[in-house]
Formats: sequence, C-alpha cells, structure tokens
Amino acid sequence: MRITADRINPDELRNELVDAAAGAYVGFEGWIRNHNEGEQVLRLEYEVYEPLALAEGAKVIAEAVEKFPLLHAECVHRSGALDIGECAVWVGVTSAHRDEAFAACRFIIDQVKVRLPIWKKEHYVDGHSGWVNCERCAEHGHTHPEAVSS
Amino acid sequence: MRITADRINPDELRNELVDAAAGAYVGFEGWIRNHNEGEQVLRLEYEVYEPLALAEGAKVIAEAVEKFPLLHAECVHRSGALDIGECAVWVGVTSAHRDEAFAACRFIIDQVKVRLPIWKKEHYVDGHSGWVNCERCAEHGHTHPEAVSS
Amino acid sequence: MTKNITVRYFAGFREHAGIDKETIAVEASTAADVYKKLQHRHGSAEPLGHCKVAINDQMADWDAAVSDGDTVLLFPPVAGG
Amino acid sequence: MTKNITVRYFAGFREHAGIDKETIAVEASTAADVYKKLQHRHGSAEPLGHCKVAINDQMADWDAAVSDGDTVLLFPPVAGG
Repeated sequence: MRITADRINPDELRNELVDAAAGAYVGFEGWIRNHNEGEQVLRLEYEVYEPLALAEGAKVIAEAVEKFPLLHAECVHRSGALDIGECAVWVGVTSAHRDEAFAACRFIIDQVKVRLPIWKKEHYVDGHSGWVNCERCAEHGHTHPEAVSS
Repeated sequence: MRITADRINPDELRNELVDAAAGAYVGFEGWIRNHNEGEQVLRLEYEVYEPLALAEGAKVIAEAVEKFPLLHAECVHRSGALDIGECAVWVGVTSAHRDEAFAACRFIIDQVKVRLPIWKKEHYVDGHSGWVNCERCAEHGHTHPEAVSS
Repeated sequence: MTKNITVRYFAGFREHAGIDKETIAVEASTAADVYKKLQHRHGSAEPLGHCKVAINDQMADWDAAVSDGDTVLLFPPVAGG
Repeated sequence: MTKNITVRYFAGFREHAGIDKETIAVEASTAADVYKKLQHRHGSAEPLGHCKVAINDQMADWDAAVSDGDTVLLFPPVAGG
C-alpha cells in the first residue's frame, strides 16, 4: 500500500507486478469524474491520514493474498488536490488465472473505499464544496459542513 | 476489436478510453505463463482467422455495451509468435461506476476466449508442442495432433 | 445431391489434414454433413460440439444448409487469450 | 473518572471543530464516551456507526477503553477512491 501526492503512473506500477508465472493481470483505476450525484465537479481534494491508511491498506492486501491464490497485489492512493480525469486510486493484481485476479482486485478496491481513513472533498462548479460520504452511507447524501451542525 | 502482430501497449490503449465522465477503469491483460497444466512452456503461437475474429469480437463488445452502462470498451488480441511474459490479450472498459466496469471487462474476456476463431499452440521445454483446448473443453486435456488421429 | 464445397481447415485441423484448403464434391445438406464426410482429415476424436463452423465468412450453426459453391470453414476448439 | 485525552479531528470534523487537535479533561470510559462528549464539536448529525475511531494510531472499536494520556482520532465517514 502506498499513498502519494504525485500523479499515479499505472503503467509503471503494472510493470512492478510482472511475473513469468502470471497468466492474468487485472488493474482498476478510480478516476475523478466531472459529476457526482447530479453536481458538476470542478476538482477534488483527498485528505489522507497516512499512518493508518498505510496500515489498513496493507492489511487489506494481506487479506486478499490470504483469500485468493495471487502472485502480486498492490494499491496506490492519491492525496491532496486532483483535477478531473486524474487517477485517484490504482489497484493491480496478478495471478495464474483470471478468476482470482478479478475477484481480488474487486475485493481490494471495495475494502480500501470503506476502511481506509481517506476523505474526499468535492469542489463544485457553482462554488460550494462538500465532503463526500462513504459508499455505505451514500443514502444519506453529502455531509456538507452546513448540514451537520450540532 | 483489433488483432495485431505487434506488441500490445496497454498504457497507450488505456489512454484511448479516457473520458471526463468516467469514474472507473478496469483493464484485463492475459500474459503468456511459463507453465500450463503442469508443462513448462517456452513460447506460444496464436493463429487467428482475422475476418471472423474481428467480426465476432466487435459483436462481443457491442453486447457488453448493451448489457452494461459503459462509456468505452475495447479489446486487442495478438497473433503470431509470443514469448513468456508477453501480453496476448488486453481488454479495457470505462464507466461512471466500478460495478459495471468490472462486470463488462469480465464478460468481454470470457466471451472472447470461447467465441473468437483464435487458436493457441504451446511449445514446451521438452521439445513437443500442442494446440491448447478451449476452456470449456479443458477437461479433455490438450488436443495434441497425435491424439486426434482418425 | 452432390455439391462443390470449398473447405478451409484451421489450426490442428489444418495440421492434421496437411492442407489448408480444398474443394470437394460432396453429398451434404448441412455443415455437419460436410464435417462428418471429412472426419479422417481433421481428427474425428473432436466432438462436433467443441468445434465451430462458418459458411462464407459468417459464423453458422452445424445444421445450417450448405449450397453448391459455398466455402465451409472448420474451426477446431478455440482458445483465445 | 476524569482523564486527559488528546483528540484529533479529521476532514469534516476538523472543519466543524475549527481545530485539528485539542487536549481535554473528560469523564469517559470508552471511545464512544469521548465522541459523545464532543458532539457539538464534530457534527452530531453523524451516527456513530458511520464513523470510525483510532486510539494511539490503532484502529479501535467504539467501545474500546480509553486511558489517561491516550490520543483518540475521530474519523468522519471515509470515502476513498
């Protein structure tokens, strides 16, 4: 697990997973969309609490390696300000066969999204901004600071 | 759908799918493993009947676009001789959310493997070679020319 | 009825037949009939259900009718990826 | 029993509290107790179940015990990726 303030380079990361015993590589990338829940997004900031994001991410990857017969698995998450189209998170997995590569890649991104102390603040075209709720809490909408007064 | 005798460049292909509305990219790559069913593989040849591989591949991608709300989907398959570690097939899919990107990428590679007129001949370390059976027929083992005499 | 059919062999079928193409005069109504007539050329151990066929560059079912002058493409089990 | 607890706020909690860290003297047995005492600082509308907590840089359950001198990290709902 890695956290970086620099642009993610999926090609370079993929090459780190190369293995002559690997028959399948599955890569996932989360890109910054220009819209979310009906709002036009201009740019985005990730706040990451690194010590625990790294520890929890390493745990997620270790769980994937235990669950599935993998050769390699890695995840990199951005921190700081990102523009539309930038890669916010990359997950890469290699294995002998594709079943486990797909399953493990999916497992890792699902867990990373709900377990790592990472927060996303979207800045919208109309000037306001908001912290995006986690996926499990999505039915409650955004946690705009205005909306959570005591 | 494309067939190429040249090295596949996943990074270049991925960049063709970039879209500001995309939140998820899933890429699959099939790599030449150094082993298959207990045999040490030296290198591999793909025979492709291009007119129908292209037509059937385009049909598979069109089916994926109909089944799932995708932004873009593409598949490239190699022909000719490949060495261990080379990318034999690449599938890339972009969509707003990751569910459909994973599902569509999986759908495309599964269909490509069983529907396109493409054949794989493995050359083994011990000098012999054999045509690899399709996945659905895998329980019958290799179709070595010697083994299919009339 | 005897028809002139051009048959194309691929992969293991071609290696087994030793040629990639031939035109034969054959009594056949369907693609499956053509396959059966040529079993000795392309490895009869392979069940029909594992193989595919195309007629004039269109994927076809084994029970598709063949006409005089057609080209029948015999595909052994595929293995892309 | 009153304990000295250092509390760290993240993301929306930090913006709401207007500070990222403070040390308070608080009567609390568990992490949940600390959260409840500080509701006015970090947006009480957020149910505990949506939030996470760490004690001294270890992820913890809300019913984990807090000791004098601990650092409690309050995480609003996460949204990686």
